[in-house]
Amino acid sequence: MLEASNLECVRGEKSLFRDVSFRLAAGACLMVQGANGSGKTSLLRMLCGLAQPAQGEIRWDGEPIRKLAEDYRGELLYCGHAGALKDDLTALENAQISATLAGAPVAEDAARQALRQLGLKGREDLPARVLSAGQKRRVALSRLLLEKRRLWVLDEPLTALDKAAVATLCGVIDAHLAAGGMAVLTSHQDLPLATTRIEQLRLDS
Amino acid sequence: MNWGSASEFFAMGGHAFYVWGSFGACALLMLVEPILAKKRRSQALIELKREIRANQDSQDETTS
Amino acid sequence: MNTRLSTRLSNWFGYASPATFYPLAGKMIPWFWALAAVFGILGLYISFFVAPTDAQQGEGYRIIFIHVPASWMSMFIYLVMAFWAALGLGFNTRLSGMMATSLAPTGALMAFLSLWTGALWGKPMWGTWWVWDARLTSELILFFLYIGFIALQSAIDDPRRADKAGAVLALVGVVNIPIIYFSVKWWNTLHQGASVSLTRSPSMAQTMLLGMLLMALAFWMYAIAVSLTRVRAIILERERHAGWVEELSEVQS
Amino acid sequence: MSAPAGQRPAGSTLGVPQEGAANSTERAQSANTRHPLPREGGRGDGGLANEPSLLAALSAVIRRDLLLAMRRKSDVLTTLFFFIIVVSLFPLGIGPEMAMLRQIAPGVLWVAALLATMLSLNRLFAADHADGTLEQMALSAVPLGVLVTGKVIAHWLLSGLPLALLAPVLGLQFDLASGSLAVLVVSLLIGTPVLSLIGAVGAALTLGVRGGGVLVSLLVLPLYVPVLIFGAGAVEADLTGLGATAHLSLLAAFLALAAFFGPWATTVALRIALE
Repeated sequence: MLEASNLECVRGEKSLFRDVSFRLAAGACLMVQGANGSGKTSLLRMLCGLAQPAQGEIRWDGEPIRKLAEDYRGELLYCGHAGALKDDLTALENAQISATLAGAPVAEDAARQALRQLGLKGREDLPARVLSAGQKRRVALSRLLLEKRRLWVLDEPLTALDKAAVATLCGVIDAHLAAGGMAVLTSHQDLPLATTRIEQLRLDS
Repeated sequence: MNWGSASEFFAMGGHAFYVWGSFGACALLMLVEPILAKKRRSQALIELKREIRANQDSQDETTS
Repeated sequence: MNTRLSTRLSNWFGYASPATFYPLAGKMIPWFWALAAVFGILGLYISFFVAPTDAQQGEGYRIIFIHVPASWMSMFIYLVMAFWAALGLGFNTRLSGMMATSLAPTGALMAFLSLWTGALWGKPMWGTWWVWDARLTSELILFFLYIGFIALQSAIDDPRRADKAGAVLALVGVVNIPIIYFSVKWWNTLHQGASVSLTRSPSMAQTMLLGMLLMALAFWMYAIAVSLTRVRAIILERERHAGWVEELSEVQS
Repeated sequence: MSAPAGQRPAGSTLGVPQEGAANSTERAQSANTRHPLPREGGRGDGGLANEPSLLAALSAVIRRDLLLAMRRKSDVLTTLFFFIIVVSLFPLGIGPEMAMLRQIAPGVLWVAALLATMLSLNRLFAADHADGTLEQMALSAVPLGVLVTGKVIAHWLLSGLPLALLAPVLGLQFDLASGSLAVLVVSLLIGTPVLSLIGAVGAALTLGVRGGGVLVSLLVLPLYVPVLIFGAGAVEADLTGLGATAHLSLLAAFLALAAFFGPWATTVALRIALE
């Protein structure tokens, strides 16, 4: 279970948000909403432990995430604005290498399977340089299928994706939640999820 | 006492340039540094006041 | 309970401290100036009027009364700076980062003075402005380390990141300074370079030591006074949106 | 659970705190682990932090960086040619007397090696920072220090090692005897990893900072002084017939020290840069 209590985010000298608290249990999904610059990405980076909150605490299964360090990171998958792809590597190499760097190496077959599932059949061995923005995004999202993590933190996962890909992605997220996973998402578009356990968090006020 | 006269003192046995060069540079820098530090503080104060006044002005406009 | 205590402690360090420290520093600064003046006058009196003329070096040796204290202070300030930096990194205290930032220019000044006076001393003694003496060379590298610290901090816009990055650099520097010093010393002995050595009769050495100590105390008090002045400026710059700053009498007037 | 909960999501009422995951029948498929997901993969019973996977991650980083360098060879070659050109310029500036050249050879080769290493330092983390890979590394279940060590080793393999292998050829330009050439290679082999390790700290500190490229040399070059002294000193000691063992063992001591502290400091600096 992911818990956040009284988080405050300070950027420069400005306080972006304060007193943000929530609990996220297994199988539930948190949609973070807010205008540009309201601190959505900052909150997500905080939840990952990349940034420290100015106030408050984030706990995973009751333990502060700072204390858990690698144990927490082993439960976590973060997908940010940058896709962490190397232009000079093929889609397949990118998928395999990022899984290995995350600490969960995958076999080539599994990686090919995941890329195919995301509609990249036939492009597995092309360098990422020649892929379109949407295709790159799909390669980046293949990590969702390859790394077995309980908590997904996805920052604008729908950016550059077409309708079919959005549907696929929603199916993947639904399956994850149904299996007892958790997800924290930001999105400017509507996310047609099947699950009913969606909680909203607004950062504006 | 080492010195017979003031001129002897300033001559430093022929090493005036080196001795006074050292002590002079030291005195000069140790005067300049605190002045710069104080200036930095007064600069910060001026900016602060300006900012506060600007905030007050904009508040007055919204209330009136 | 425990975590609540630690957050309260870090709150105290992190927020209350600059607010309480700012007026406190303001009250302390004149005292340190007074101490610096007293020690300085005493030290200068000894270095010019009590200490006798040197048999070999004539009057030129009097430079030692500022050269040695400046060298001492340049090293000491680096240690103090690294201490504050480490404290800031370890406990996330904001004031200690500001202290480290405000000490760096004074440390660089001391290192520069040490090099300057070293050169002016070297010319009449060895006939050249610069010798690759172990101590002078290490002092030069220490000066570079200060410059690096200041350059790094001024290149980073976010003050908290600047504090932390500076802290890592200062700590790496502190580990390296002894290694650099001994390497340079070894290199110096291998190349039979010149070395500053002073052998004096015990009574002479004692007067000199007293003079250097008094001057070092004066430099020390000066460094405290000037860095406190600077840290007050830094506090105002960084905390300008904190409520307590707007309530200060010097801001109100 | 005394912790204050602000907005309590509707979904969380289903999940019992703490062991909630295991209680749910729906999620009891993998009862042997606390991991509720059916796709059970590389992560076993929480025992990820065992040695084989750390080594696997280390070698994966090294292989990745080497692979990337192979796909873009010009970066590595630029550094090498810089080294060659700088070293070749010295005789032109100083004059062709062999006795003089022999005397300055160790210093020239070592200073050129320092500068060439500096040149490649900027690229060490910049690309990974720009495309988000560094963030993913910081979030990996593998300790960041291990991944950083891998990157530093790869940096050495791509900058220090080629320099060390190229140095004897350049040493011939300076009329060094074969014994001195061997000492030069050994000193570079031991010394250049230290340069990579210290340089990584500087590169991490200046990551994404204004004027980072120039700044990193300002930060790092003073710290290179001991390596320069003992690296060049080793060759010089051999030239004067004193034997280079003492110098080389001190260099090795520096290497041990840098290998111990370097990755740790780099990790701290990287986390600061990412925040």
